[in-house]
Amino acid sequence: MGIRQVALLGTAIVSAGMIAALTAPSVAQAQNEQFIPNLVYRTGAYAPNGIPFADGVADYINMLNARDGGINGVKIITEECETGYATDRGVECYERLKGKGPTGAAYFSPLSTGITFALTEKAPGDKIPLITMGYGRSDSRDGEIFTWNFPLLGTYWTAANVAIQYIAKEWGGFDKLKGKKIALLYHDSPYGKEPIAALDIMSKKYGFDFLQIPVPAPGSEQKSQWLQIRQQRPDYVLLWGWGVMNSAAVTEAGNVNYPRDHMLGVWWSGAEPDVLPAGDKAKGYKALMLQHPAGKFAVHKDLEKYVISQGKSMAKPEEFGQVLYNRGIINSMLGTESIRTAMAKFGNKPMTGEQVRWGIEHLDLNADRIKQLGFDGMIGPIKVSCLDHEGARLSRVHQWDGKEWKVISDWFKGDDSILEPLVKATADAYGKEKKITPRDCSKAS
Amino acid sequence: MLYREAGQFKASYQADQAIFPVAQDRLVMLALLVIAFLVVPFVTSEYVYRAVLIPTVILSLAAIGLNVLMGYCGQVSLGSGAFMGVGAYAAYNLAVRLPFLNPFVCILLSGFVAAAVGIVFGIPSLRIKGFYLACATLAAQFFGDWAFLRIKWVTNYTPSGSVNAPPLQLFGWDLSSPTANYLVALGITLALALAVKNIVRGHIGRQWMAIRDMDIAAEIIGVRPLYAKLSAFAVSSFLIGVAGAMWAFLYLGSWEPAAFDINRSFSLMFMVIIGGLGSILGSALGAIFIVLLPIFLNQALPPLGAAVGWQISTATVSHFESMIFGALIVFFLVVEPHGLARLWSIGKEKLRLWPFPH
Amino acid sequence: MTTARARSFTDVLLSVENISLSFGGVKALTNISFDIRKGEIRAIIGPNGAGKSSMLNCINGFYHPQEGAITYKGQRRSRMRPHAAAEQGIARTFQNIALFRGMSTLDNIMTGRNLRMRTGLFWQALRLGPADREEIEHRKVVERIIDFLEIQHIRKVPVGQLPYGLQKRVELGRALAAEPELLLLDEPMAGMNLEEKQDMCRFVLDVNDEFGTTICLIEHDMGVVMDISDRVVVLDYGKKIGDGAPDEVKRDQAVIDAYLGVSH
Amino acid sequence: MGAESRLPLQPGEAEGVASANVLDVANIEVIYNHVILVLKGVSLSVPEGAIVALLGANGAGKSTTLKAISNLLLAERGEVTKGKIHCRGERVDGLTPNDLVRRGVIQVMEGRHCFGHLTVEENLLTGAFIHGRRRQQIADDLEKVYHYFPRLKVRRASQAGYTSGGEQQMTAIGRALMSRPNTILLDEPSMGLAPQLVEEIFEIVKNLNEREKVSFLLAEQNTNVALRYAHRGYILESGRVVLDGDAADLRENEDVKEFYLGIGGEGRRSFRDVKHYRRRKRWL
Amino acid sequence: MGFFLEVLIGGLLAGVLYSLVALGFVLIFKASGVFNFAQGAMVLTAGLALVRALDVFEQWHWPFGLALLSAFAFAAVIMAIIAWMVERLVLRKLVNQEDIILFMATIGITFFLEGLAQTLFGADVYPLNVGLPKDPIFLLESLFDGGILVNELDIWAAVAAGLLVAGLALFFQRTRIGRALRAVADDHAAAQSVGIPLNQIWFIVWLVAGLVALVAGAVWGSKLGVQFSLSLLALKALPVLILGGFTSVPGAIIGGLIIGAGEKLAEVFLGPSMGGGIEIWFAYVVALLFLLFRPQGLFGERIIERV
Repeated sequence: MGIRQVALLGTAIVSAGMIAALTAPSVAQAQNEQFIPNLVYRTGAYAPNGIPFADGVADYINMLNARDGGINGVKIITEECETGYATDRGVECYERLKGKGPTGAAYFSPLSTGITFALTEKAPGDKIPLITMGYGRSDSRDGEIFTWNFPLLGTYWTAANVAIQYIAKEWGGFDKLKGKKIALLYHDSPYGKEPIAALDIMSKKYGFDFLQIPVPAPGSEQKSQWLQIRQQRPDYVLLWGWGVMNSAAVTEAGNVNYPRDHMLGVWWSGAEPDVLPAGDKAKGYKALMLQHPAGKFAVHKDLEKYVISQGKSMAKPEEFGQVLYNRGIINSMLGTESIRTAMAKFGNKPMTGEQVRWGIEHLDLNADRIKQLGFDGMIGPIKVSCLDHEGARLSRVHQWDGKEWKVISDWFKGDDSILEPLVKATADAYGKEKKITPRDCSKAS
Repeated sequence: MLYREAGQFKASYQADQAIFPVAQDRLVMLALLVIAFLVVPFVTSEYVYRAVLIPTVILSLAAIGLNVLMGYCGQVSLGSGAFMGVGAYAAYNLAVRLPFLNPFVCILLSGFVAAAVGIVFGIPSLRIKGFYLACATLAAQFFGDWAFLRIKWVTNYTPSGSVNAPPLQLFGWDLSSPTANYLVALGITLALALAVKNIVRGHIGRQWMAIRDMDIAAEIIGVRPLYAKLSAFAVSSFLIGVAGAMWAFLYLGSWEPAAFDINRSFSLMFMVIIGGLGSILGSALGAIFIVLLPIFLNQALPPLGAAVGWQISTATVSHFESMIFGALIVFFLVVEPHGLARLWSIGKEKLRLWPFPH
Repeated sequence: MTTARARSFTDVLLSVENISLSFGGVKALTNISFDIRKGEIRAIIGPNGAGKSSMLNCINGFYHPQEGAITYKGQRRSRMRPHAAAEQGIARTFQNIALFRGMSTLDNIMTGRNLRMRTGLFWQALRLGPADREEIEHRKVVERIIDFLEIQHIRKVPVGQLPYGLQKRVELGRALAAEPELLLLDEPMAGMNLEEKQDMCRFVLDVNDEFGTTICLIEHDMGVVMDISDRVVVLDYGKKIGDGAPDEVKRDQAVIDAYLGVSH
Repeated sequence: MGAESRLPLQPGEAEGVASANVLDVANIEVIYNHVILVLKGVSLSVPEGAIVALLGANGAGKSTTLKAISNLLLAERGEVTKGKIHCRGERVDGLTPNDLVRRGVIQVMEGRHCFGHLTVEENLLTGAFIHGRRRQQIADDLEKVYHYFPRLKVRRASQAGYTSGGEQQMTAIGRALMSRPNTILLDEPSMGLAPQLVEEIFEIVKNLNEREKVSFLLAEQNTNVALRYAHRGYILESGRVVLDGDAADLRENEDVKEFYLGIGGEGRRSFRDVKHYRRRKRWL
Repeated sequence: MGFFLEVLIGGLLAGVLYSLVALGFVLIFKASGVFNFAQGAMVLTAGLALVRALDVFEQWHWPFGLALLSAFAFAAVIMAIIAWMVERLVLRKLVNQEDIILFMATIGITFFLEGLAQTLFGADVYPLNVGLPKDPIFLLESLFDGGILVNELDIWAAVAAGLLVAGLALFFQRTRIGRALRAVADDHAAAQSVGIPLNQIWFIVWLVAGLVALVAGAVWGSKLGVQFSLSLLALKALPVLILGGFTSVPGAIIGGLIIGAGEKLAEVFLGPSMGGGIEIWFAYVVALLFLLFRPQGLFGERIIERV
């Protein structure tokens, strides 16, 4: 009888504990703190990519706290929540964290296209901005419709456009695209499908054949896709993968002897975990950059001094300065600078989500400010506005030389003659479907 | 001593066949209903609604649906995630294509679409049994995953394949608040749960159970396997489909196909088995358990770790969560293979005998 | 003291003509013919592996003989599914009890009424009006059977927990609930002690007398067979070696050699 | 240690001969699923070289007693909660079935339980599992089994699942013999078998007992046959031993005659004539 | 034509790789009637143990051969410990439970192992080099334009799978333990009653399945790097399993070949017209169609049904 009684008792205790955990009043909080949630995925099929990014995000905030005591004297508190890249877990994290801290969550970075889609529906009601740096809905750069979304630094449409610009330049002009065949090997999910709309338009405009090859998640097996590529012989392969799909693609490219330097990954396919498992086969593979390269810059000195050497970082030594780690610190920097911008208007106290939203919308980092922050060489200037929630449409290309990523191109700027009508059309459609009255940006303050 | 049925006599077959023949049970049930409908809305925070109550209630319905198939009819299915997806996308398409329909009508109609699809995928069950069938239902799961992604009509040609639920209204009331979502979900779930309970204690339910317990004997006494199995698939898919539509409309709001992937199928199966095969109450208990456990571990582990001076990262928490989850499943199966529902009834049995040991 | 009553029956309910059945080359039944007359108790005996159960399986459509024909109620039967046989009024019990172990006694017997219950899913879900009335009406019938078989006390007990003898009785109840015209009993008394056998015989005889149900049973206990059956078929290795009244069969040398042995 | 354990209900046995018993079961209680009490204090003993019959109605606890001895109970969520079981003076409750087979005690389960997908010969060979790789010995044993069951030799290559009930019963007993047991616990050997086969099986049991010196504890419904072949008998009712003694005595016992053999005062009565549903008083 | 052949061969070789995972399922199902969903997680665990140990030994500057052998030994020990724990803590407590319960328990084990393996060995991608060549080779270049591409690694994997199958088939049919394993699969209680110690048998069978997982982990790890998604291989192996039959070792291989070839041909030749990405459900549909004609799989044992 024993074990069953123990089980009964255990179940009772656990259920009681669960109920208590859910209803317990939150611990009394200091009033002068700014809460920034950190949605991460350190487990599951995408963990290798999720971990360095999450470490970067956390380290920068720790560094601010250690070096400056937060932002303008307001200490930042943060909490990680594991989403496992799953939408429902992400939503639960969001619900759990959105009310924490004296003013609630400052902003969310969902770090998953799926979670972004889901939160896009919830954020306006909760008045919390979403910073979806380099991912999310491409049309959400339209601030008239998407008041709360900020796809800072670049959207997938920007990426697609820049990729084509780069290929055209390599071949010697847009007219050379005509009759060529460009394949998109993509993660079969909303994330991977995002660029298709933009590529469709460009293929019509420039006259290249556009071949779509989906890879079912998680993408560890790509034999048939690469057999197709071998058969179709596209002149360029754009890779829109995530997690294991990237390294598998690069490996398979090696297996079928597809020239690696005719492959161009999006910025989520251009980090160390994407190429290292492929070993030698990755040599020559190229990827877009979300502006920033791998490597250590001025800000890394402070990170080293205040965080790494203090043993406060979870990052492994080799991670420090890697592509995704750097992206993580940029993500935090943009968020905290937005808060600083907001404080300039609303005072040096914890900001509410609404105030942070204003801050992001008025974020303006010029070259000087970027240098001041220690990000010189990592990103270009960014200026967000009500009309343009992307802030900058810049990208470069880097190439893996077998050991590290080397920047091989100059800056490209997204071509708004292509992008803007597309954004406008889809954003308006969304607005109509959701019965959103567009803000009038000329009147927004 | 409070829980005794002595002195309660039943004078009619109706009374004998009641769902809760014991008066105390009826009282407890009534109290729970009152709490669920009248007390909870006044004391609950939005977080508890969004993270706990709404998913639990909706997934309970899905688990009941799967339980009809697995627990009552004995057909193991690993494709329930896809059927939730069918419900969700059916509701979405109805809402988009027939804009004059109220979203709630769409939710209910989506059940019928799911039922039709369920019947199609149930046809192999006439020949295939056991684990072979379980694997075969994976075909439904993967086909669903693919169809939601690839057949553009399903997502109304949205470029990314991610779709949104329409705003929820009824008679001009805005029902998008968490409280409203919760009450709607609870109402639909309870109504359908009651309907299922009625079916399983009637002759159709007995046919299912006959097929489950011994299909050959069932056929020999005149149960048509075709009708029994397919009706179970239909009812099960109906419930799962409605749950899927609610999951999409009331919980996610916006979703991509990954919301209905194989992990959803697995978690539903956990609910059913941990809760108890062939028990409506068990399905709900299972749903509560599976929804709450990760949340609980997530909140409980870091402080526990801190107490012993160990900084636990979210990764560790989530690995631990995975381990504890796995271990608990095994533990429950070892202690009581028939699930929480059986533990519950043993508890009641004990209470009835108490203070005597036998 | 007495043996079989002299009863005579004339109407043929079911006749089996030249049936042969084989599984993957192994002959289970070879060229067997016999008939079952309306109202009688017909026994099939024979050593293990003689094909007795296969015979019942053919009659109720579970196996399909490769050769020969079965005529039931004057109609020659084509290949049919077991449930179709049930719909025509053939019910049976099984050698190794085939109850629905997860269900209560009551529910098990209620499944026997299954063929007569017609309300659809919709009314079932609401359980109002027709569904409720139907349920009660059939419950009354089932309660009479429960009464008849004296199993009131185990009405709500899951059958998996019942001892063997009671399970056999419940199984009989389930078959009776279908109100069959022809009842096939596969070793209804196997594994019972004397007292239980006596009870079971009583039930069988009463069913036969009171409801006029035709019964075809397989049984090893010669005492039982000789006492209660009107006519006996003897099978051995898939062939028919004897057919007739109990007393004749008992004296048949072929039957004695193949089955009864010297002691009977 | 055996002495005090077998004190109750052993009227016919001399004290102090525990060593002559292969099995001593003392006052065991068995509970299934933590709730259902099936055995309420059963004691019995099997002397060396004897055939002991365990008789009684369905659900009286015969199978449970056997399983309690061979330790197959755990698999069915049953457990021995009280009492002791000794095998040749050694405490054996709590051992695994495997341990018991090594000590020469093996059970042939009710309903045959052959390995349906294995051939008859493979079935037999599994019985020799505990003897490892002693090829010669195993080959000899196989021949011996075929000697006792010539029918199995004919069917040696067919899948056991397709053999008849009688052949399966023989396979099951033969399989047990392959382990070279000194005691076989035989559960319902006659169940579902034709009268002729029942005799055949019991003859083989008798032969094995006489020639191979195997002791048998058999649970049986068929009181008639069982008491003809057994030396001793125990009658179980509702989880208790209600009567025990030498088989010959039991055969003559009026109650046994009346309730188990069907021979009333006036001789055998036809099943057709038992008009009333007789109810004997049952002690629960 | 050349391309068709290339796809066919590529598919067949990919199929063999699935077979490696399916084999582990077959072993455990055949020997204990347990549908072991944890096979994928075991591949992950074995692969992680192997690659992490290899890293460590290489850091100690052991010669490659020694380091590799030791790493395999280490991983084998880990698999043995897992087998022991599974037997001790799960199977032993669930003797004679219904199949579905045991199946669920293995899902529990899956979660546990995934958590444990990642806690112990990390959740990153670890490139694995066990000395298998990975270069593409081109056959019949004279015959077809561009030749037929085959990967050396796949060929080695096929060889490994072939050897494993031959060995296991012999083990099951010819040995005492093999026979006992089959007996246990048929009837736990009866096997126990004749003195087959279930506990030892289960340990052995999980250990063998663990070693098969180790081979699969080494091969797949060399191909993709050792990482979490190895655990998801289980899902690719299931159609192979239903097609080949749960109880047939050769069936796992033949099923793998059919599924591999079928899904690759479908994806390459039908996929583009259907929007692509059809191979995963196509594999299941192929398996399902076969099942409709043979409900026990191509090589599965006949289901013996009696009343």
